Amino acid sequence: MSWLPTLVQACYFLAALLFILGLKRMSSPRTARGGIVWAGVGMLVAVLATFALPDMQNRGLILAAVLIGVAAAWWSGRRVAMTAMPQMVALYNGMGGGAAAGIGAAELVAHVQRATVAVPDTYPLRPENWVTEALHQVPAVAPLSPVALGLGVLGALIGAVSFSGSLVAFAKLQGWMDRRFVFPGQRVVNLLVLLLAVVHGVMLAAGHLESPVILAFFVLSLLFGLLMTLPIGGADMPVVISLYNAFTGLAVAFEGYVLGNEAMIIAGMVVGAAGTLLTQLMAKAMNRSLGNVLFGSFGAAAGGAAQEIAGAQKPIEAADAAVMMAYAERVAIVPGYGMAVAQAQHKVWEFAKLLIERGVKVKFAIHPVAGRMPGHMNVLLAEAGVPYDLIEDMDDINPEFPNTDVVLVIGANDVVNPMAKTDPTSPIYGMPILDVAAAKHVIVVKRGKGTGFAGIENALFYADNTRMLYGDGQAAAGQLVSELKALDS
Amino acid sequence: MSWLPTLVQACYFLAALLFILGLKRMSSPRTARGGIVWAGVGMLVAVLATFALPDMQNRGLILAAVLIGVAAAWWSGRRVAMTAMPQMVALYNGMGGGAAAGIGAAELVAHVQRATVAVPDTYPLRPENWVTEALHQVPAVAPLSPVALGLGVLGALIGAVSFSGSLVAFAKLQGWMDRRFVFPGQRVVNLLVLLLAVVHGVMLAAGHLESPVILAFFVLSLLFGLLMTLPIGGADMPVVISLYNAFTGLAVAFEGYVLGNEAMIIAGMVVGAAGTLLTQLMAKAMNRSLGNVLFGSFGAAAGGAAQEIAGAQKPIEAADAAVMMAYAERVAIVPGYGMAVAQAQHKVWEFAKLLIERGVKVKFAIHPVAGRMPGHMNVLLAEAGVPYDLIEDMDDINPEFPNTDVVLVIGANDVVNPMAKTDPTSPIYGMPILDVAAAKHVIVVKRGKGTGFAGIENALFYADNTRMLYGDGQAAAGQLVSELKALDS
Amino acid sequence: MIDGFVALYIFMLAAFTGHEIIARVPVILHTPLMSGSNFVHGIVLVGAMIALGHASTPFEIGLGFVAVLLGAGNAAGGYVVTERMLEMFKPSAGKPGDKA
Amino acid sequence: MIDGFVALYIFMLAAFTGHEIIARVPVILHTPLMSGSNFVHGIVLVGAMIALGHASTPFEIGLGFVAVLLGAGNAAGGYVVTERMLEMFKPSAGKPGDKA
Ligand SMILES: NC(=O)c1ccc[n+]([C@@H]2O[C@H](COP(=O)([O-])OP(=O)(O)OC[C@H]3O[C@@H](n4cnc5c(N)ncnc54)[C@H](OP(=O)(O)O)[C@@H]3O)[C@@H](O)[C@H]2O)c1
Ligand SMILES: NC(=O)c1ccc[n+]([C@@H]2O[C@H](COP(=O)([O-])OP(=O)(O)OC[C@H]3O[C@@H](n4cnc5c(N)ncnc54)[C@H](OP(=O)(O)O)[C@@H]3O)[C@@H](O)[C@H]2O)c1
Repeated sequence: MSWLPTLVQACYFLAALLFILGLKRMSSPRTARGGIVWAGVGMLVAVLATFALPDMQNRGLILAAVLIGVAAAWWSGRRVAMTAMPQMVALYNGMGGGAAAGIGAAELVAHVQRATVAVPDTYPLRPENWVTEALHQVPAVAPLSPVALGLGVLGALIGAVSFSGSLVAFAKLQGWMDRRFVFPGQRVVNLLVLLLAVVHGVMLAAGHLESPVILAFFVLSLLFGLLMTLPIGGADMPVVISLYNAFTGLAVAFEGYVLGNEAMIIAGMVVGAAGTLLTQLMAKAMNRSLGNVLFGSFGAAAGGAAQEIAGAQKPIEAADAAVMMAYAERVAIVPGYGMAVAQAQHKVWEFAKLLIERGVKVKFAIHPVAGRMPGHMNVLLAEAGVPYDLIEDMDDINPEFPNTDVVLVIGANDVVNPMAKTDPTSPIYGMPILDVAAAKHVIVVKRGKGTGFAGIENALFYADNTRMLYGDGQAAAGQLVSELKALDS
Repeated sequence: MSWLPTLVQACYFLAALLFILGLKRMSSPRTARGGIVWAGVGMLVAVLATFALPDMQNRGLILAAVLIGVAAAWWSGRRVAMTAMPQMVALYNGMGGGAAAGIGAAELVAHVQRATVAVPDTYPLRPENWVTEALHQVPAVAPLSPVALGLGVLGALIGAVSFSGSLVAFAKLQGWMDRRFVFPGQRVVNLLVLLLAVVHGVMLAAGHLESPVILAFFVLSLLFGLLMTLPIGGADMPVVISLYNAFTGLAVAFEGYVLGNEAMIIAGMVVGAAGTLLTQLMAKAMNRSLGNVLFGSFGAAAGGAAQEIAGAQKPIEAADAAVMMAYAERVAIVPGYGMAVAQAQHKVWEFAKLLIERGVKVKFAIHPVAGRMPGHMNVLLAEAGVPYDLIEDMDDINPEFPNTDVVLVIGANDVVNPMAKTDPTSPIYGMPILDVAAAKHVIVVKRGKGTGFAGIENALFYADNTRMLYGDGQAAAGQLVSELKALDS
Repeated sequence: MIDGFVALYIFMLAAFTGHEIIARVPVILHTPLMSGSNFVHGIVLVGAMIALGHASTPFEIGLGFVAVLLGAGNAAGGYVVTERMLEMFKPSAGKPGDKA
Repeated sequence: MIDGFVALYIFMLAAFTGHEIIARVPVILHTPLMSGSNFVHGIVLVGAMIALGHASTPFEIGLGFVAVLLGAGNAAGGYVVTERMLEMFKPSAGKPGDKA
């Protein structure tokens, strides 16, 4: 079966090719959907080829682990709500980082065993050792080159950080954890932990392959991932997840080098580079620098000064709101995270269609970071069937607000907060916002006085031309629909 | 000096990196200029590193050849006119293809020698052979793997085709050769020659390393490049040169594999892929398919039906033309190949500035394939100092022609030929053109009744609203300038 | 095992490829693309399978088993989530003329 | 010498890199870019130098000499021509605000 390794190699090559082509397609809206399928085929080919590798043991265990892992992830990924996508990405990404760290650990442990068992106990023959030897059955492991050892350790470090960091990100987004965790001297402690982890890594790379060092190395690495992520505010999580995504890619590439597997090297490196760039693009879209996201005082400032705003929120009834919009010429609808939570997109689109039938010019205005992930609102509106040409980007619609009669803000908060422009002490100061305050009238749908992701007050809700329509997003949209229908009959 | 090979390797790596970064910069107008410098530094590093390789012989000869080659190319490249750039690119590209073919030939010949000399003549000792042996001094050449041999032969084939093909392209553009060379059954002959070349290549790759086979292989390859290029019309040359550019890239990559030189592999492959795409983009810009360029009947059709056009060309004096434009509200200037030949861009810009001073709204309208290379007109106008905001692309200016009072066509022909839209038998039928006929008046500057690159008549010159201002481009522009100045004084 | 410089070349080229692919991606694709690249590094599953396939002591086997479990989760979960997100783009992409 | 599959990976990645770099280039840069990539494959000079450096018979030396000559011409000529063309882009690029 001398052709078998070549065939497996060819499969890996095909997989790498399909990954790249798949990612290429995913980065263009027209072809995005096919891209994931291409990449999926590549993955299938690579996994099947690996099963066919000639010198594999524990095939039953491998199959079991694969089936369990796939089943669990498939099930959870299928049933999770669209709004929970970011934390699921964090979770799966953490798993990948964990796997990479695990590979690194397995390599290191294998070499410890060889160093302590293999050489001294074979000759002279000592029957009392045969049992342990048979038990250990240590096969001849080729020693790792210094480069491989170094990269393996580095990959393990990065993978472990990505693992624990992603889990924290998951827990935060899932609401399992208080959003911020800050203590004095935090940065110094973090730096120290990282330094210690690196020191242990260097020891390992230098050949000190002893169990306590390995253990300390992994504990420190995991701890650092934890500590690094804890102080970061929830609003920055997508950026952080993207960063850990790039981390995992790098970890996979480095472990791929250790295993001599080019498909892993290439896929990992492509993701590492793509993820790094994507992280920067995301941070830019949220008007933050990466350094600011990781070490900034975003969360801290928000916790401090909770500004009081003069005036009161003025409520409005659904019937009045419906009438206002029914007789308006131009209406803009600004959806936000609340629409996603309430799953109100279908009702909102029903309402918009009724307005359009009445001759009202309706547009949807989408802020790039509305919701909890980039493109969140586009996805939801697309799901509800809103045609593309009614959806406007922030840059396109901002100049139109002064000519707009009514803006219906539904579940959005931070992305329409004028304090991002007026208040330099605000944690979101400098973020570009949808200029809805420039419109003639603003109607805001939300459940109560809850703050948005940044956890701050919003001057818009107290403005003279703003009316609050309290209630759950879906219920309120439903009311608007029925009031509008009542108008016509 | 065990660090030397590593240092050389590092230099090659740096060179590959700089090539990629340089090309990246060259593909964006803002950074283009720096790009060539980056790539140039990479080249310098790679060449210096190669001199330092430990097992090199003939260092003096190498230095001499490098110096002569660089000096000759530098000198010719510096003094050639801007209009002759495309043929210079063809020439230099052909040299690269030739070098790749030469490397392939040297490898093949080295292995022939080893096969015929090394084994039989050493033992038993035959003093009468010592002289020839000492002369030949064949060192132990490691045999090539089948893959390396195959790629080496393929690279040599492609390189040779690129060599002879590029030289034909050069000769054609330089005007040294009748533009077309067609005979019946040409395609069959070409195919036959290619087939024979491939057969000989396969024989070589299969190990038949005999001098006659090698000779036949190279002669056939060169012949094919010649035959393939001869029938292609001059207007298609930039596309063909770009294609040969990609060919040379591939040849270099393959020979790089034979030599185990990754910098060559990467640089060659990057150029191979980039050149292929660029070729397609160029063909698309000229509204042709690549297959049509290579095997199409563009030239043939043009040679055949020389349509007669009813009416006569109506001449105009420079003084009248100057007055017409001086009192116009909007003037568009359409430069073409003739402006490049006449080097009239400075005078044209002087004229345009005078018009602008008088309050005339002047625009330059650039067709993407005006001139003899993409971007030709932009380069010339930029050289003359025309600011960017006066230069309009075809798509932007075409809707504006109906509102334009006078269009000054200077040395352009094919790109303003309305028959591309009206006459399905025309060889340029389907090419998008500048719609100057829609303007109120058209003034055409050319020397006489010469045709453009496609060699066909142009109905525009006979149109009712067209006047011909005969003369060399630079002289005519000069006349316009002095007439305009005379008007004011 | 591939040697140092060749690996360096592969690292470099893969990094360029990844970078260039993402270079001009629109904001609305950021999340699906993050998820998609998350799926792609699920190839770590292959590495984990190799690690478990070469494990001999119980400890190594346990480690390998967990690694395979995690890697499989990364690959399968990444696929499902990405597929679901991109599914949403179908209706709008279906009407190419609609874009304003 | 690098082995078959690794070479294949390098070929593939380099091809992607080259393709992606050119993917969205404006028409006016077509010619300088053609010339620039023409310069880049001037790296063939290095190969020719190695061939001549290892040549031993007069015939091989002659072949190598011609190859180096041609390679040097490719590299130097490609550089000069590209540099001259891109030089032209300086004045307009110098006024970034000018573009309509
Ligand atoms: N897109 C991204 O990539 C991304 C990722 C992470 C974070 N972020 C950040 O998230 C924020 C997004 O802004 P946003 O304006 O979309 O949302 P937001 O600022 O988080 O505000 C959401 C609002 O919706 C209301 N709401 C919640 N559930 C609701 C329901 N069922 N029905 C009706 N209203 C409901 C809440 O008020 P009540 O509680 O009073 O109802 C809340 O004020 C920005 O700060 C952004 O930086 C964005
Ligand atoms: N840009 C590219 O990439 C590229 C490359 C290769 C080919 N092409 C092809 O080249 C053509 C370009 O069209 P074009 O309109 O720019 O040029 P053209 O069709 O070649 O016409 C040039 C005209 O300029 C006149 N002319 C020549 N020397 C002159 C001088 N010294 N003073 C004044 N006039 C002079 C000639 O007429 P007289 O002889 O009567 O003066 C001729 O009719 C297209 O067919 C295109 O497809 C383009």
